Parts: sequence; C-alpha cells; structure tokens
Amino acid sequence: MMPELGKYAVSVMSAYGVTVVLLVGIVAQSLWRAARVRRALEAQEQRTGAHNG
Amino acid sequence: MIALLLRDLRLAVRAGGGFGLSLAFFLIVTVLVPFGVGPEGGTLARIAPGILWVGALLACLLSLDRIYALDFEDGSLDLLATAPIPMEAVVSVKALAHWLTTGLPLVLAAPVFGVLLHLPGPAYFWLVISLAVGTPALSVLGAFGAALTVGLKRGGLLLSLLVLPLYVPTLIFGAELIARGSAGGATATPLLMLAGITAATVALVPFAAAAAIRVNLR
Amino acid sequence: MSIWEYANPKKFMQTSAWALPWFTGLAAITLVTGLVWGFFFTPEAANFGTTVKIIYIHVPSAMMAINIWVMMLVTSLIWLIRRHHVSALAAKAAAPVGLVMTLIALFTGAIWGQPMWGTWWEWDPRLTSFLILGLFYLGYIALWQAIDNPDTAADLTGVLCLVGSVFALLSRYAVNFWNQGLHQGASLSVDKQENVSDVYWYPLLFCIAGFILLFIVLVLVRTRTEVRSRRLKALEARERLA
Amino acid sequence: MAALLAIEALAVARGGIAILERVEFSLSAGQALVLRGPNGCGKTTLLRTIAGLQPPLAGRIEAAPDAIAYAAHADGLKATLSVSENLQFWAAVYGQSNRVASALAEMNLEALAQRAAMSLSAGQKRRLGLARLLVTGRPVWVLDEPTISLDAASVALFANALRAHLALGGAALIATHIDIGLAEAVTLDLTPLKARAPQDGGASGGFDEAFA
Repeated sequence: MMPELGKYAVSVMSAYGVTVVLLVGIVAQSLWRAARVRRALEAQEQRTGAHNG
Repeated sequence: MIALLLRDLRLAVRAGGGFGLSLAFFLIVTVLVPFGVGPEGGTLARIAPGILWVGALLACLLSLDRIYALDFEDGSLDLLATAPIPMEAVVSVKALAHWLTTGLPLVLAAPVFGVLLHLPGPAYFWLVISLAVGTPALSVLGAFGAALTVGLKRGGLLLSLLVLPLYVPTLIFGAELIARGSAGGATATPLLMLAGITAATVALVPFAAAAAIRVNLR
Repeated sequence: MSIWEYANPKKFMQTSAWALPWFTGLAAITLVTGLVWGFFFTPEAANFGTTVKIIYIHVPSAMMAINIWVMMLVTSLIWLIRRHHVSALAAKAAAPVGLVMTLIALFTGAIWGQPMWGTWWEWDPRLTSFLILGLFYLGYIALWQAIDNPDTAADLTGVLCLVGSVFALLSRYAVNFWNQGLHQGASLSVDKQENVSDVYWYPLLFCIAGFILLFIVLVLVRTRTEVRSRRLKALEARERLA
Repeated sequence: MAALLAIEALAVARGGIAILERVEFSLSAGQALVLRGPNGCGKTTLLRTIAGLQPPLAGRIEAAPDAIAYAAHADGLKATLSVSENLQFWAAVYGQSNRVASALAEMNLEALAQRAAMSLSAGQKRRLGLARLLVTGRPVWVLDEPTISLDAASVALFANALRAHLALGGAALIATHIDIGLAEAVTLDLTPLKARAPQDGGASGGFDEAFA
C-alpha cells in the first residue's frame, strides 16, 4: 500500500506530517473556540432574555 | 506647528526626556558585537554595514513608544486633537522631532562607531549617506506603529512586532548601499530605492498614523 | 438583492449555517482525493525523486498564504469604507489560517530544500519573503488580541493591513534585489503549467481546490464564532450598563 | 441671535453601546449650561463627542469649525516645562501668543510663571489648565469637571474668568458636580436622557441591532 519513497522517505513523510499536524491544529482550535463561544452566548442570552439571531 | 516641534525638542533634552539614551544604546550594540564575533578585523569590516544599520534600527525602536505615550497620559493628545493643527501635521512634526533627537545623532555618530568596526575608508561616505537618507523613514514608520499602540498599557513589545517587519525594505537597501559603495559597485539603484521609500513613507504614512490616533482617542 | 445583504450579521449567520455542511463535504472530498492521488499514485520525477510529492502541499499552502492576505486586505477595505462588521470579523477570522498556511509553506519548503539544496534554510528570496509575510500575520493577530474595544481593533488592524500590504510587496522586491535565489521558479510554479506534466498537474489542481475549500470552511466557522463573540460582548456591555 | 452651539437629537455611545440619547440644547453668546448627572451617566462621553473627538451615534452638532475649546480631566501639562512655557505653547498652537500675559494675570499665576509645572500643587496645575482656555481665543468652552481640586478662592477666580468670558460674547458647556456659583447658568440634568435598550426603541450601537 505505501508507495516506495526511496531515500527521500523521511523528507516526504515529515512534510506531510507537519502539514497534517498544523491543519488538524487550526481546525481543532476553530471548532473548540466555536463551541465555547456558542455556549457562552447561549448562557448570556438566557440570562438577559435577549432574543437570538 | 513650529511651536509643537520646539516643545517636543525641549521636552526631549530636558531631564527625563531620554535624549542620548538611543545613542548610548547604539554604542553598546556596536561594542558588544565584536565580543560576539571575535576581534578579527576582516570579519568585522565585512559585517560592519549590517551591524551599524541593525544597531541604528534598534536604537530608533527603543524610543518609539515615547512619541505619543506621554502626551496620551497627560491628556495633551486629546487637546492637540481638538486644536487647530490637523492630526497629520501633529504626527509629522512628532516624527520629525523623533528623528532630530534620535536619527540625526545616530547619523552623526555612526562614522565614529564605524572606526570601532574597522569599516573600510570609502564606506564612511556611504554610511552617512545611507543612514541620513534611510533613518527618516524609520522615524515615520515608528510614529505609525506608536499610533496603533498608543492606548495600550503594555504596547512596547507589540510595537516592536508591528514596526520591525515594516523596516525590512529600508534595512536591506540601506545596508546594501553601504556594501556596494565601499566595494565600488553601482550605488544608484539602492540609493534611489532608499530615497524613494523614505519619500513615499514621509508623504503617505502620516495619514495612516493620524487615522490610527483618531481611532485610539475615540 | 445585493451582495451587501450578506454583510448583515443575521443574514450572514443564516446563510453560512446553510452553506457550511456543503462546503465541508466538498472540501473533505477534494482535499482527500488530491492528497491521496498525489501521495500514492504519482511517479517519481527524474530530477527530484519522490520529493516531488511535497508540491501537493507546498504549492497550495504557499498560494493560500498570499491569497488569504489579499482577502484580508479586501475585507479590511470593505470595513474601513462601508463599515460592515462581518467584513472586519472575517479578516480577523482569516488571519490565523493564513499564518498556518505560511508556516506549512515554510516548513515544507525547508524540508524540501534539505535534500535539494543541501541545507535546511537558505536566504532565498521566496523563503525570506514568506518569513516576512509570517511576521506580518503575527503582528496583525497580536494587534487584534491586544485591543479590547472591537470596533477600535477592527479599525486599527484594517489600517495596519493596508500599510502592511504595501510593505510586504516592497519587501518582496527588496529581498529579490538582495539575493537572487536558488528557488526553482519556472519548473514548479503553477502559472507556468506547461512545465509540469499532466501526471503531476491534475492531482495538484485537486489539492489547490481542496485547500481553497478548506480555507472557506475554516473562515466561515471562525467568522461565525467572531460574530457570536461580538454579540456576546455587546450583550455583556449592555448588562453592565443596565 | 444665532446659536454658537446647537445640539439636535444627539445620541452618544461609549464602547459601542448607546448611553445618552435625545440630547437637545443650544447655546448663544453669553449663556452657560451646566450638565449634571450621576457618575458614569455619559457626561464625559457627551463632551468628547461635542468636542469632535468621537463621532455621534445619531443627531447633529452644529457649531462653527473653530468655535470650540475643550478642557478635559487631564490638563495636558508638561512637568519639565515652566508655567509660562506650557501656556506659550498652547497660545502658539492657537495663534494667540499675545494673550499669554493676560491669561497668567487672570488666573493669578504671574508669581509662578517661571516655576516648572511639576512643582505646582494640584490646584495650581488646574488653574494653569484653565488658563489655557483663555489663550485659545475660542468662543465656546467645553469643560469637563473644571473645578476639581480647586479651593474656594480658586473656584471664585474661575467663576470670574467664566463670567468675563460670557460677558465678551462667549458661551460655556460645563459638566460638574459642585456649584460653581454662576447664577446665570442653566442646568441640564442628564439622568432622564439615558439611552433606552434597542428593543424599547432606543438608539442602537451599530452591531447588535442586526440580530434583533
């Protein structure tokens, strides 16, 4: 299944590795903050009785 | 406007104004570098233009947050904003005052520091020219960065982060001008670029800085 | 029906909630197709060996790093001129994504440079410009975080983005002048597509499309978050006042 | 007689939230208006808006372009400059250098003219700050807590200066807590002008109305 990467295996794998880590990182950060802010806003709206949009 | 310039200059040279600190800092940087890279004259001569430019840049950076911070704290900036001087002029005058108290002394002192770094003979001329042409841009860009951070309690570090990338073109062309000049190469391109950057910066950036100050006073 | 309708936060929230699942699906499909195709099913290049597989992430991320800054410039201008809050918040939301793209481009460039040029880091004009671009992203993000009042922050970062764009361009030119580099321009850059044979070109197209879609998804998610957080701040301030 | 300063249906915001609305008044030559209201009700914000430091949320402010002289909480004094140097600077900014001597005399600062501003007491600094108004040569004074840290004698001194200014065809808008002893001044209480919430028909602070 794995392609034969030859002498550059380390380079190619680490490049893909770094990319995947960084992309997963930004996606996870975005989702985590999205969830946190959404919960905080819902709590605030319930407390103040403001209507949502 | 002349009154504002005179006031800023007077404040800078009076006690606590910090005049001369930048120069002392420049001297220390120049003295520390040989300790780091070794006393060998050839190496020092080769890296001298870069060291002098980076030193001038850092010395300039050191005094930037004072451009408006004191005026902001004591309320003068509010009063200046309501005075009949346009904010663009206030920014330009303050940048000029900063240059006269920081940039100009650096330009004049640089040849002395060049001796410490074994700068070759023909380079002195170009050193003075390139600093004289380039440092006004540093002051104006610094005034812009200071305008962005004027309301912030701990703006110093952020100010450096904002301003240093803006200094890259000036630094590159400035150091390149000295390097080419001392090697007898073609100096027209870097000199024109350096002068162009300074001219455009001095003409346009005060508008951005004034806008930033108005936003910060809101 | 005008495009400015979507600058209304309520309208934006409704529309983006509807569009987000579609974009997410499309982004996932395109990105996975492109990367799997590129990684598993492309031959070695004669002169680069298997390192050629790195272009499937290096080229799209580098493109996005620049394009995201351009997008931030446009949205900042819209905010400064027309005062649409969503526009300013979209610029804020895009910046960290742009920084990540810049980092990916730099890392993959360095990793690639090691076997090709024999060094991890070369002060090559393109690499150096990306480093400077990264610094601009950092400063922009730091300024957003340093200022409490959201409208002040939006104005100031907008002005910084404007001035920064000019100086980023200027730096690019200055760096070019300073060092004519090793970076292979023609053989791999996408605007010279005749130099890349079809075997590499098609998966690359998928990857580029995938990165663009991924960016759209991230910006939508993050802008929605910023809109909510802005709304939260307004409610809190009103509560304090009451 | 035409008004020097006319405010119509003005709404002002602090931090993006409306705090005062439906503010209306006008000032003609010789008139003084005292603004009152509890702390945090928006006096300073209103004055800053009228002085042109921040844009109004709604409504209109009509005044000649160079009519207003603004004095904030802070006096904008430079500690290392002398009293007369401080004053000369502002006089030069406003192009009124010939007024410095009379302003010093009026605020009873002549004896201190050569002292550095840092050696002044709080009340003396405040007097210097108010002397600055005299060298602006502008008809409408917009003053934020002008009598803070002044003793009774200095308040009287200030009231006299204010009276002289009004007599010369000037006007003044003053936010203050204490009585400055100006019989002719009209008082405007800001408490009923507090902005209502947007859902009750109040002015909206730009962003949140889009959610309603």
